[in-house]
Amino acid sequence: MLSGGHLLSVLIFFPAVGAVALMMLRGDDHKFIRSIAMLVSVAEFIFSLLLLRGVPIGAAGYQLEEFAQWIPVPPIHYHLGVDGISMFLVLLTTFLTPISVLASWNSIQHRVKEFFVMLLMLEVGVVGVFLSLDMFLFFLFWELMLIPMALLIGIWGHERRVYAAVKFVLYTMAGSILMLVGIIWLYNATGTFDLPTIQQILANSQIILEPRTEMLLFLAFFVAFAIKVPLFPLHTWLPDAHVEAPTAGSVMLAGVLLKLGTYGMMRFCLPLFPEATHRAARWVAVLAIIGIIYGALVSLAQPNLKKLVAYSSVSHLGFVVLGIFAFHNISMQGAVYQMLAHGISTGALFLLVGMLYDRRHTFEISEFGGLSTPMPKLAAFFLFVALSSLGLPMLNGFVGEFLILLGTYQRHWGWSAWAALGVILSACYLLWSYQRVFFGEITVENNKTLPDASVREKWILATMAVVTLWMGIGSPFITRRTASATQTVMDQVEPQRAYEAAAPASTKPQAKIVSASAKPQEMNVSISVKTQAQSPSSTATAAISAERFGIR
Amino acid sequence: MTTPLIVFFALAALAVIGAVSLILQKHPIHSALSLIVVMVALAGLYLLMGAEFVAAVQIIVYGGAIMVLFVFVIMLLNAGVEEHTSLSKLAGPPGLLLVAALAGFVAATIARSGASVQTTAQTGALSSTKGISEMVFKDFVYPFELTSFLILVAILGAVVLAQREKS
Amino acid sequence: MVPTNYYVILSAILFGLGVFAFIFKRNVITIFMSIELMLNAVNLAFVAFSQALGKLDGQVFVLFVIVVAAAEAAVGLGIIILIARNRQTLNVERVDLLKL
Amino acid sequence: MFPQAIDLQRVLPELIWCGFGVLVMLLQPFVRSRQFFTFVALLGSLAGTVAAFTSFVHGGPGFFGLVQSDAFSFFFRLLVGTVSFLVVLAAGPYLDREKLPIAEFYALLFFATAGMGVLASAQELLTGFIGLEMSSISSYVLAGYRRDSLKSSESAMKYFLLGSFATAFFLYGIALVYGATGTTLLGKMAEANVATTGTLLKLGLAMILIGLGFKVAAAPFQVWTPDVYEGAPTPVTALLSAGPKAAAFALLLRIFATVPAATQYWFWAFWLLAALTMFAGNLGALVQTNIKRLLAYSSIAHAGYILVAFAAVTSMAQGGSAEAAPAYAAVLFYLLSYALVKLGAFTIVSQLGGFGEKNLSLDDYAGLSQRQPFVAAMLSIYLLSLLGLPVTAGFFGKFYIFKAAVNSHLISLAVLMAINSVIGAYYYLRVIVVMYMREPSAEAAAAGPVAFPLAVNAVLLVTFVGTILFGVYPNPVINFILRPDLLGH
Amino acid sequence: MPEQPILHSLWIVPLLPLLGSAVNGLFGAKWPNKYVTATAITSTGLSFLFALEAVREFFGSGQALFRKEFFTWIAAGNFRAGFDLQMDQLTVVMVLVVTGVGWLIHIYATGYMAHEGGYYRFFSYLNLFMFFMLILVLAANYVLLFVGWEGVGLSSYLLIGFWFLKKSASDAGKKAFIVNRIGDFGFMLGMFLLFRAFGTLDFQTLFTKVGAWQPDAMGRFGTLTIACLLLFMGATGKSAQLPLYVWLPDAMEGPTPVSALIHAATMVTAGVYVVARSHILFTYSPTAMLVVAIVGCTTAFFAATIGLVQTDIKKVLAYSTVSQLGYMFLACGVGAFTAGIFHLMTHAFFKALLFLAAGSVIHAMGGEQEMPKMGGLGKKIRWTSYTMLIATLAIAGIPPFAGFFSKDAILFASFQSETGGRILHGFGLLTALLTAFYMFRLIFLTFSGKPRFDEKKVHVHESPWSMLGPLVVLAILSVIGGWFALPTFFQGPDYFANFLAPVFGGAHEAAQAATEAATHQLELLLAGVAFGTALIGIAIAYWVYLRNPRKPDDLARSMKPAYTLLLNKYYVDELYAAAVVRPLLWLSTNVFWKAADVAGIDGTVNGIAHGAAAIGDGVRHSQSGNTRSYAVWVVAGAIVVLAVIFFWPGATKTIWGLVR
Repeated sequence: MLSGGHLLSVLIFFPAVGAVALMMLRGDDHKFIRSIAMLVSVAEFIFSLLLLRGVPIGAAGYQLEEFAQWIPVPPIHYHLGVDGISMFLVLLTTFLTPISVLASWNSIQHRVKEFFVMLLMLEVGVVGVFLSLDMFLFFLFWELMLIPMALLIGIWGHERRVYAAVKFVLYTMAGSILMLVGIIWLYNATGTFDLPTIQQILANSQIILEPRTEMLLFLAFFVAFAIKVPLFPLHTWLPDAHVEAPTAGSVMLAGVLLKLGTYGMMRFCLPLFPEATHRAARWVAVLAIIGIIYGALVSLAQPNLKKLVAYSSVSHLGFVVLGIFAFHNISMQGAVYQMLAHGISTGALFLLVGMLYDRRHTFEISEFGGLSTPMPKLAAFFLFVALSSLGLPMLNGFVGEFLILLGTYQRHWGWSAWAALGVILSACYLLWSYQRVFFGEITVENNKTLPDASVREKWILATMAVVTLWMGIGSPFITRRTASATQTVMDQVEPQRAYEAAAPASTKPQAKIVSASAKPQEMNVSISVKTQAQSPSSTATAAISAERFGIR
Repeated sequence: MTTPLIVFFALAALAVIGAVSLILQKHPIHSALSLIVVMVALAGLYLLMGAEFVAAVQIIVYGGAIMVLFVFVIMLLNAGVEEHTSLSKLAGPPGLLLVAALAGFVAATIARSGASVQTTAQTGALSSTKGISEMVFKDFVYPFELTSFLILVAILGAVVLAQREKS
Repeated sequence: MVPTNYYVILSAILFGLGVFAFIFKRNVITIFMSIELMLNAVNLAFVAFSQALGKLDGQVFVLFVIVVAAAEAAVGLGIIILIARNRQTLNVERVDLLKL
Repeated sequence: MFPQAIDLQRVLPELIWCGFGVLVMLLQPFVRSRQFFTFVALLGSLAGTVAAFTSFVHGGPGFFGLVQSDAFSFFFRLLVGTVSFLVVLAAGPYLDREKLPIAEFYALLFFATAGMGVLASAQELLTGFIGLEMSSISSYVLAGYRRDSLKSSESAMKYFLLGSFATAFFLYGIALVYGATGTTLLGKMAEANVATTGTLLKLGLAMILIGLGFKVAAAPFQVWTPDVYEGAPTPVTALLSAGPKAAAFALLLRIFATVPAATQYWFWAFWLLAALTMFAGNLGALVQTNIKRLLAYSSIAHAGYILVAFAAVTSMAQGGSAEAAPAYAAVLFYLLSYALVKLGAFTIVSQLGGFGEKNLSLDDYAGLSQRQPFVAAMLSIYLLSLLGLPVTAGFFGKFYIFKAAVNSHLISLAVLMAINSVIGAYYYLRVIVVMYMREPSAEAAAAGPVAFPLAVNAVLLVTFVGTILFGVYPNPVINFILRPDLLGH
Repeated sequence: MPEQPILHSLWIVPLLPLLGSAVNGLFGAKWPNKYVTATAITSTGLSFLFALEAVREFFGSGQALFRKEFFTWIAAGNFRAGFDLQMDQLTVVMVLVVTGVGWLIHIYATGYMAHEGGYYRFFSYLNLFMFFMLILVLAANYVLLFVGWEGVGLSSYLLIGFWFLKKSASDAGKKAFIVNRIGDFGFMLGMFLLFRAFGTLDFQTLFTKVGAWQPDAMGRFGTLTIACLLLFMGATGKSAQLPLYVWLPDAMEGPTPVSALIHAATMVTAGVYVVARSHILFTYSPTAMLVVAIVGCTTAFFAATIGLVQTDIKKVLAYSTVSQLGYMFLACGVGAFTAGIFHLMTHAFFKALLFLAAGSVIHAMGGEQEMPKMGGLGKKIRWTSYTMLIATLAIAGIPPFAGFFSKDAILFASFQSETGGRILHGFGLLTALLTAFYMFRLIFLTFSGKPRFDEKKVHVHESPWSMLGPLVVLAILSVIGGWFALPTFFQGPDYFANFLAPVFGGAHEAAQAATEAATHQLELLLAGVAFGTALIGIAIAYWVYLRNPRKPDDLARSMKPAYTLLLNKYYVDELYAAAVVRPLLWLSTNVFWKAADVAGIDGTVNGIAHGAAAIGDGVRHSQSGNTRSYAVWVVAGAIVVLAVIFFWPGATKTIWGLVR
């Protein structure tokens, strides 16, 4: 029943092997340790490229599955699999890890060995999360990645690192433990931890969760993910964690860990609890929009460059969540794309901020100013990345945002309109901070003699820039591969258009729009037809949800 | 009011008085003596219930050995009148309240559940020491043997704790 | 004939008094005595029940309890001596090095 | 001829342990070599543990049903046997360092172990009581083993006074139950007619619960735990936190596994005790600065988690013991993982404590990861296991308990437990933070690393391997404790 | 090899400047200026030539619309945005203007920027702008157009802030980008709405689909109206119309060639282009049309008034640009897209010329931009002054200069339009008057009269030929640029209109019909009126600034409030700052960040933590260390257990058992 060797296992455990190897090494030969770490992470990246071949375009369902009995009672399996979405997230991870290794080449000077061990262990955890199809396994990796991250922040971080690290762990645990309860509850309902099986069972309505239970389960999962994302009211761990973390930590945190939340929503919340998701959608969307605008405004106010970037990710991830909960396959695609794009551009931003820190040992914007005179190259890269992050067309940020807003607009023009404000604001805070950091006369004396980007840094930034540009122009390469996966999610969450009934009362002009145009209805029809075709089982659920919405 | 009842009440009163005086006495010795009084009273009650052997053991082991041990220790440490500190806030009125509640509750519950235990007792044949010995050495031989080890532990413990340090 | 209940209630009272004594005496030795008092109450209950049930095992239990009491006494007094030696006091309230 | 060989065989471990206890006592005047005694002690505890197998193979009731040698008792005998074995290993160096007599220690340890064994196998209340007393009295003495240390003696006194106080309750409970049912055999009690003797039985069971609740340090009976754990010699603390607690839980479990009345009456009590205990333990630990005390509080908290599983058992056992099997499994597995971890942690603490157990405050652990990376890593692993993070036994332990709780629809309790594990995370992390994220104090750095003798390392190795192994592959244990004839019927 | 090689690889036209930009950006830093110059000039020049060739081939092919999809750029669900380029008559005009004028300005800049630092940077940016602008005009769908749209915004940001050491410069750049973003916000929503309604954003398919709809009635806000208005919002941002015009005057912080290229000739006309491009949508929504017309008209007048009193030579030109753009929108608004584009083209010529000439003046004055400090330059820098005079005549609408024809076409069309035509026309005329006035004010202040500067300090000198050459070329264009429409005055055809007919088909027909309807006399009359007003304006300027130079100050004094109001540009910037910028900052800092985030949410979280710690301390203090207290605890526990076992719900029976 299973195809394609053990590539996924290799991907998960190869870094672990590397970490163990590192542990064996003597602690004092930093250069050697670094190069080994680099070697391992690059090799990992190359392995992960094999995924591209392993996941054929347009193939629905999970590829390269691995399935093995692990624990008899309760039946827990070692079940791995990859689809379009997770594949690219894995690629993102494996791409950012060597970058972070390179980024911490000189900035990490004490306890080097431990540092890289932690970095690799983090990679293990993250990749594991993306690849595991057994809920228990998923949770295991989910928790596993916590400690390396916490240590990365707590040991190699800045002044208030301990506070930040502990805060990070506690926040995440608070969510994840509840998720554990949810997982077990779901197990009691379905008698298995195997994600695809559970999806089958729920989709075929062999088991029908009554609305209240479903909502509670949904929340159990959602809160955990929302904390990771982080969604608006649950985001306060993020600024601290980011500001205190070392550059590599921030890169991994912003680049990958935040995506775990949105990934989880796509993978669990939507497919497993469609009705609950629908009922929650409008509130989630509101939170997401608040997050977008609020995050942007707060970063507008930040005197601390790194905090600014941190808050900006609150804003950007808000887009992703919105895209997911708009239930439109375009916005869903956009969400996936935005995850990747944000991973790259915000990662790059943190790298640059880190480089500035290496030179001046401060994040205070007021400490900088006029930096493009001493370091034009760095300034150029920074501008480039900032532009990609504020969604300039032909750079990666645009595609995701555009698709999200476009898709969302098709369902809820209001949401989209509000969210689009974030596009303006992102320009405001990024350009303003850029001006304060790089433009004008040099105000602080010891900024005059700062060295421009070193060769190593240039390489890092160049790679990032190339990827940014490529993602901005060649997006179909990715979207073609994620299409079927997102479509599957759509079908699972949206067996029929019951949502129209539950949609928020549309304001006047929208009513007009709908009336004026015959098109959207046609689209809906086509989609729902496709649904019928793809998952015959869905009709049953459709009926159920229909009468459930009738009840509501 | 039958004779046994009178005897019972007398002994019960004695026991309770003894217990109360154990509490009221300031000097440990006096407390010890009042405890002995309680034990003797209880021995009497055992007799009343026709459990001679237990009564005898009660007098010999308890009243004899154990209490002597107590008195001996008191003498050894020549403990004086106990100083009446009350550093514990809890062990003041609240403690009193709680204890009263507990004792009252237990007693009341038992009193209520009186019906459950049948009140008629077959004296005589039952109270044969032989029977007891049979039980001890047959049915309950395992715990009995264990108690021997328990005594060992006690001895060992006493030695370990009380022996004077060489160093 | 005396109802078993009377005995049991008496035992309950004695037990209560024992608890009371445990809490309200300060002298370690006396406190220990109150434990003995409680054990006696238990014994009374055992005997009463055994007599009521017409079974002997209750009385056997009493023997065990007495043995245990003896053992405890030995160890307990040992500990008390230790305390007295280390602290020059028999007042439990003065023995509160370990707290919070 | 009575008792038959089979009876003896079914209590063989206890006999061996007691025998070795006597042996050690007898040899004490003649042999000076401390290593010798350590060797004998190891041999003894090992022998007893091995004997557990034989008595399991020839399982069944013994001594007219006073004892029951079944998978359950086997599991606990194995557990306490291993615990005592490890404690012997850990205590050897400790006793040498503190210049304490060694033979008596081992003898007492043996008797304590035997007592626990009895508890694990007792099928009759009074036998259980005797076992309890054996373990308790020996542990009173062990707690005060550092005679001239004020703390040690004080902890002995408190433990003794309060312990025997609770024992009296337990005993009174037995008496009442006996009065209500006319028997102390758990098996027979099952037949007793609850309807007629309801109140009395209920009172008796309540008293028993109080007595045992004290032994397992369930709030609000937990008050003694921190003081005793802190005062007692650290290896003894390890023993206390691992052994007697497990044994007491064993008796508790057996009682209401076999006595329907208990199952019926105890549920809400367990619910409440669980909640109280979790919070008391975790909140108390939040503010501790003495590592021993911190671990003591944490062990209270873990008792709370286990009680959650008990509540689950009770609410499930309504539907027959088969239903409750997973919950039993949860309790057993948790006790196992917990015992391993606590042993390891306390061993490290005792070793780092230094002569007279001076270095027990968190500050003494500052920057441990740099002075002694491996020790720090070990300790972190144990703490993470207590915290319940993956690839440690603690994770599965917690997972099974959650599962049990959710299975029996105790969602509220599960959520409380979740909250508590987050609180717990805080102070466990605090220790890790201190070890990894703070620089060592000057004198600590000057003092250099503390030597870890072979024996101690052995303990660490065993506990570590156990923790990780059961954290990755708990199957053997789970399969074993999920067997239908766990309680021998 | 297809028969139209260049047309079929149209991408080369935009790509060349991009290459130039990339090359200069990456390697220019180390190169001497002449290499940089070479790259820049050749890349843009070649692209101009290729554009010409492409146009030739396009006409050769004789098809109405050439369209080619090169690669898919974004694809998701049923949405596709491709890198698709198209060419039709409208495109032809734009492409030629952009590349042609752009090229000239490049040449000019080589002289103007010769002594500036960051020479390579400048040309890299300038080429980048060319790239994006060409994308904008060649794009075959809204999304790709949006790429150019945002791209030109970016390059204008870069170029305005070219002298980033000056805070004012970088501020202006930031302002330009952000204000444009506000417009883009609307533009994006417009796209979304169009996609929602039509399921595509390709011009071709979309416009054909629109055909199937019936137009929104006047005053009805249907899909098309809203879509048009949203698109127009984008246009206002990009083309500096009310209320989003504020960035353009500040944009004069940039080097003058930039002002000429971006903020006069090309980028700012993008808005007009978009409206013209989507004219089908607009014609389907009279409401939107009216809005466009009104906004355009108002802006034209409004900006002109401000232009009256500005003293900075470039500021004057800036406001005149805003005003002229207003004309173009007015034209579109009244359905005369042809006229709009016509004016766009002529304006590109003369406004570029004006800026370049102004640049040359500034160059001559050694960086001085304040007109009060100039005067009497006419004799010293003849070429500059004459070319500038031509441009001024053109903008003032003096026949036969280019501006006259285009402006006249607009005024005529507005007069014709049935919705409020008279009013629009009236304002148009008034604006024409003002334009003529302030432009000649500029001329007089700058070139005639006595020098008002220290001749010893400032050595006025004519600019090099690299700068004058473009001036001359543009001057010629500004003269002849409007002659396409010359025949109309002799009942001849309007060549320009006919040329654009394939694009503006419907709209053009309407215009034609109007023309037929209107008597030829009327047209001549209106032309005459326009000419007259222009002359009046010039006359006033002459009278005020040459005859009696005291006059301006007297006027200023006599109507102080109005004067100050105009001088401070109606305080619009201050208004925005007070109403939007500062409140927003204050809100984000004090409310969202400090209050909500730090104090509110984080405070709550930490509060919980502290609460837990406090309780923990309580628990700790229950450990009094006193055995007696412990005993009490045990007793309390006993009572709890008993209570629970006996009195918990479910065990109530026993309570009654007790009390009974």
